[in-house]
Amino acid sequence: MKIKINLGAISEPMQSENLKTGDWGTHYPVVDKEKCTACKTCEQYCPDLCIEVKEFGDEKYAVVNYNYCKGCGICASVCPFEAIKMELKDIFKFDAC
Amino acid sequence: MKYFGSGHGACPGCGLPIAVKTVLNLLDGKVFAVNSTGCLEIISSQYGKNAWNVPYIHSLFENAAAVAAGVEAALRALKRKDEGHVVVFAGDGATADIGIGTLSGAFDRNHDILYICLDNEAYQNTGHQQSGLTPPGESTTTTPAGKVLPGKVGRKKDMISIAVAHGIPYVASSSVGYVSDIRRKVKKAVKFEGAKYIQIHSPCVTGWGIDGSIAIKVARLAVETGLYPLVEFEYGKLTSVRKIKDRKPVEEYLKLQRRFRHLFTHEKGREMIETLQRFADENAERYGLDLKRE
Amino acid sequence: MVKILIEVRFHGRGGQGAVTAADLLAVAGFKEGYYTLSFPMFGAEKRGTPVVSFLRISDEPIVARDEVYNPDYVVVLDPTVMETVNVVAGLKKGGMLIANYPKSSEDLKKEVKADELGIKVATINATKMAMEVLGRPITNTTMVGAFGGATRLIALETLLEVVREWFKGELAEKNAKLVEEAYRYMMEVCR
Amino acid sequence: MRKVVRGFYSVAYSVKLCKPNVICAYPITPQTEIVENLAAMYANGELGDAEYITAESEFGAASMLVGASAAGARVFTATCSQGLILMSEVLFNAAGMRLPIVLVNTNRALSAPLSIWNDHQDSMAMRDAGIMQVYVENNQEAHDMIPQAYKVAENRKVLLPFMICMDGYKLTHAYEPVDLLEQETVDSFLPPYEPAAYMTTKKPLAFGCYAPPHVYMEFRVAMQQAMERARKIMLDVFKEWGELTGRDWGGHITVDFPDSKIFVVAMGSVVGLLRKVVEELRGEGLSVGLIKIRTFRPFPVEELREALKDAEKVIVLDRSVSFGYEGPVSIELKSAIYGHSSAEIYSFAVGLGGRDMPKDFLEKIIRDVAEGREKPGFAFKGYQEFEEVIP
Repeated sequence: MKIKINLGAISEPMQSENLKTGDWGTHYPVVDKEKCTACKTCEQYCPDLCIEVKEFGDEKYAVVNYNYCKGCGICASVCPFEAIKMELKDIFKFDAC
Repeated sequence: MKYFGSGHGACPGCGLPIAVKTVLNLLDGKVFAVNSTGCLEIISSQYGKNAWNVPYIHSLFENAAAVAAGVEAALRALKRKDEGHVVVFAGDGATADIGIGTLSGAFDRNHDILYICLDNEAYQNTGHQQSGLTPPGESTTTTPAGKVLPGKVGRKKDMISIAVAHGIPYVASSSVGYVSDIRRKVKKAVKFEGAKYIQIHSPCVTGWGIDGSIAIKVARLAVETGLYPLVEFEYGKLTSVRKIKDRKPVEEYLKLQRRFRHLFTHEKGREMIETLQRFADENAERYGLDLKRE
Repeated sequence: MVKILIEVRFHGRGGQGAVTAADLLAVAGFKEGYYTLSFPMFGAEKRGTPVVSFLRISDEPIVARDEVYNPDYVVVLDPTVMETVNVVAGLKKGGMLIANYPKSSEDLKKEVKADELGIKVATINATKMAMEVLGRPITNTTMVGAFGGATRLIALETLLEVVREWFKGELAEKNAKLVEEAYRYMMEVCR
Repeated sequence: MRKVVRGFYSVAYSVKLCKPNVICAYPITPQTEIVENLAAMYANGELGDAEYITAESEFGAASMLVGASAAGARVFTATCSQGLILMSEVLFNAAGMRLPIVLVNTNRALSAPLSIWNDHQDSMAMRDAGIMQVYVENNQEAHDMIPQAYKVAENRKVLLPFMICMDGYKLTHAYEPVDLLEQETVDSFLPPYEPAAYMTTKKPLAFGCYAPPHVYMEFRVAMQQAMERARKIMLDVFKEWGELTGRDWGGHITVDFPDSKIFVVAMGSVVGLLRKVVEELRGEGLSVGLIKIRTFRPFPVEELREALKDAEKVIVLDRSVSFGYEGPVSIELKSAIYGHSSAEIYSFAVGLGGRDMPKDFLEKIIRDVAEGREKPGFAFKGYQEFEEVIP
């Protein structure tokens, strides 16, 4: 079957979003809605553009897109209100023998 | 609107996408991005996996400034200047070493471009080799700490002064540790017609040997110790400095990073730490970094 | 059809206009209906070094771009060049040496052994003329005029037209004066 | 309008008529006056809205053209020798990015020893870059090639850089009559540049992406296919030019006296004199013809096979050497006619670093081959016997 290639390897925009990098890390961030003040600090520092403050009716808090989160922990580290905790993914949990 | 996509290939905790998205967002995507070969290029511009949502070009390692000059000239000739700003994203090696010729040319001709040097202090893309912007005392694969040598000897090239010496309208240093500082400086820079240079300190988790979770902390410590002063020049005149309250000893910054770890055990390590402290002190003196109590 | 191919070699020093002299004649020859080609053989040296340039004039398109080894005419713009360069090398029997030379033709004839070689010699004190008119020892236009007067290949009017196109304002008139004086002088001498 | 002009001007004037948007250049002998002429036109406001940029190096000049071309501009530069070699990294890149950059190379020898004089070593070194190369014989052909180069390079079936090679000094510094084109003629032949894809915020594409092994090769095959398509497109453009201007410079090669037993093969400014020499030798009864290679890339494989199928002896005059083998034109000619001709090949490297090639020198080469005084194979011609000593 023929594949299509673009002239001179020119690429369309935003194709990277087809790549789900959410499975890269060992940890994942969990936002405490109660503590979150929607200050957007995490949003500004996230290197993977995958945490965003969203509105839910009267509520506003940071939401993580786990499709892309690589679990670097920057959001948790910069949160001025300690509203984000990094947790180990279940798959890495095992009972010590 | 997102101008830089998720799913790019940067290491978890990489500083580069933070700087890039901050710049692109601030300029509302009205950007012609010119990128030199390096980490950023590799993580964002694989064929078919492009992370950019602005017109983007990568040509070679050492010619981003010239390519940007060409883009800018074309926009001028074609009366399309209002489409956006020409912004270079180049690494420290591409800027201070191999590409300094084309950089100097573009500054000399004062092309209307914003040149952003993403300074992670070594050739990190190829596995942490020293560049002109690698600080002394850093162990890289081409300046390894050995029985005799304590990592890189010499200095970190003063690109800020080199840029200022070209007489371009705007020169600044900033840091991924302070995205609001990046925003403020980019906003100011693009108001100037002509060449602008912003050097942004950007942590590299693998090269520096740090965990992503402390990347921002480490970046801020570089500023808080005086090793990476955040300054601003307009038409060659120092116009602003980020003051430091209770400047921290450089050891606090160094001890967190694998690249400097040997300094605490090496025979010449102490001497090197003192040298780095002296550089920080000199920076403080030169730019008046210390916030004096009334 | 009579085929004409006239080949000329110019000797001068960098800065005196040996290249321009050949170029002026290429333009003038073209204006008179010939095909022409002029080109220099540069050294990499700067002002003052001996310089050679070439001119071909023909009634058919010129394809030869090699140097001129057997010229019909040799034009010398600077008398001192003759001390180090054998300017008459390869000059055809019956050909002519047209030289900027402060002494008489007879003196130069002896010097270059003109009779042995079977060549003609015509001299003109171009440096003196150029100094008087231009105040500088740039002899190209004087020698262009001298070439025209000595060979009658190109009409004086054509040369004047070319010089007036090439130079501007006062300089054009001064050079035109030199061309005319040299042309008329040579017409007398070479009668 | 026919005028006596210097070679430089014939190029610069033609470039102007093609209305480039961006010109970037760095001066180098013997290219300098081309860009000086363009700079003067720019200073006098004769280049319309075009930008003329003085680069910090040839490397910078070529890099700026990459940026400008990707942003949608028609671009031009000129260089030679060390300058071309300094550009080479960028030019390989530009070809891969499929940017229709047009440049003029005023062929000059390469250092060391330093030489400012003419041979073809510089452009031959760019053989594998993916750049079309045409060698011109005189300044009229150089003048005429500029619009044709743009038309071929910008054809959407091609989109590759185009390099016009003209001999330094021999052509650049020559003052000769050239029929200067009229603006209307060029306008009727060369449409305004409409880039196939270009950098714009309206459609944010990424240029110069890298390709991992699973897809890299396809882009390189595509370049070869573009070169193959260029063969035909060039012939169409050459023909159209001939019909428009009355000056038909031929196809990829030109053949004088196709029924000859012996052929001389050459490129560039020596061709004119060779033609005269061949004509004269034929007058003496020698069965000798002349092949001028115009297009070196894409290489005229089929044309040479056809022209040389019945030839007995072929003399290839190369103006450069692939050290350790022989002249590159000869190497390529041999590979092209392999299995299609049983001719003996006489491969001679001549005229290096501006060594003059007078008429009797060329005559002697042909006579010596015709009369059996030469052996097939490679040799340098026109140098002095020497002994190399260590000082």
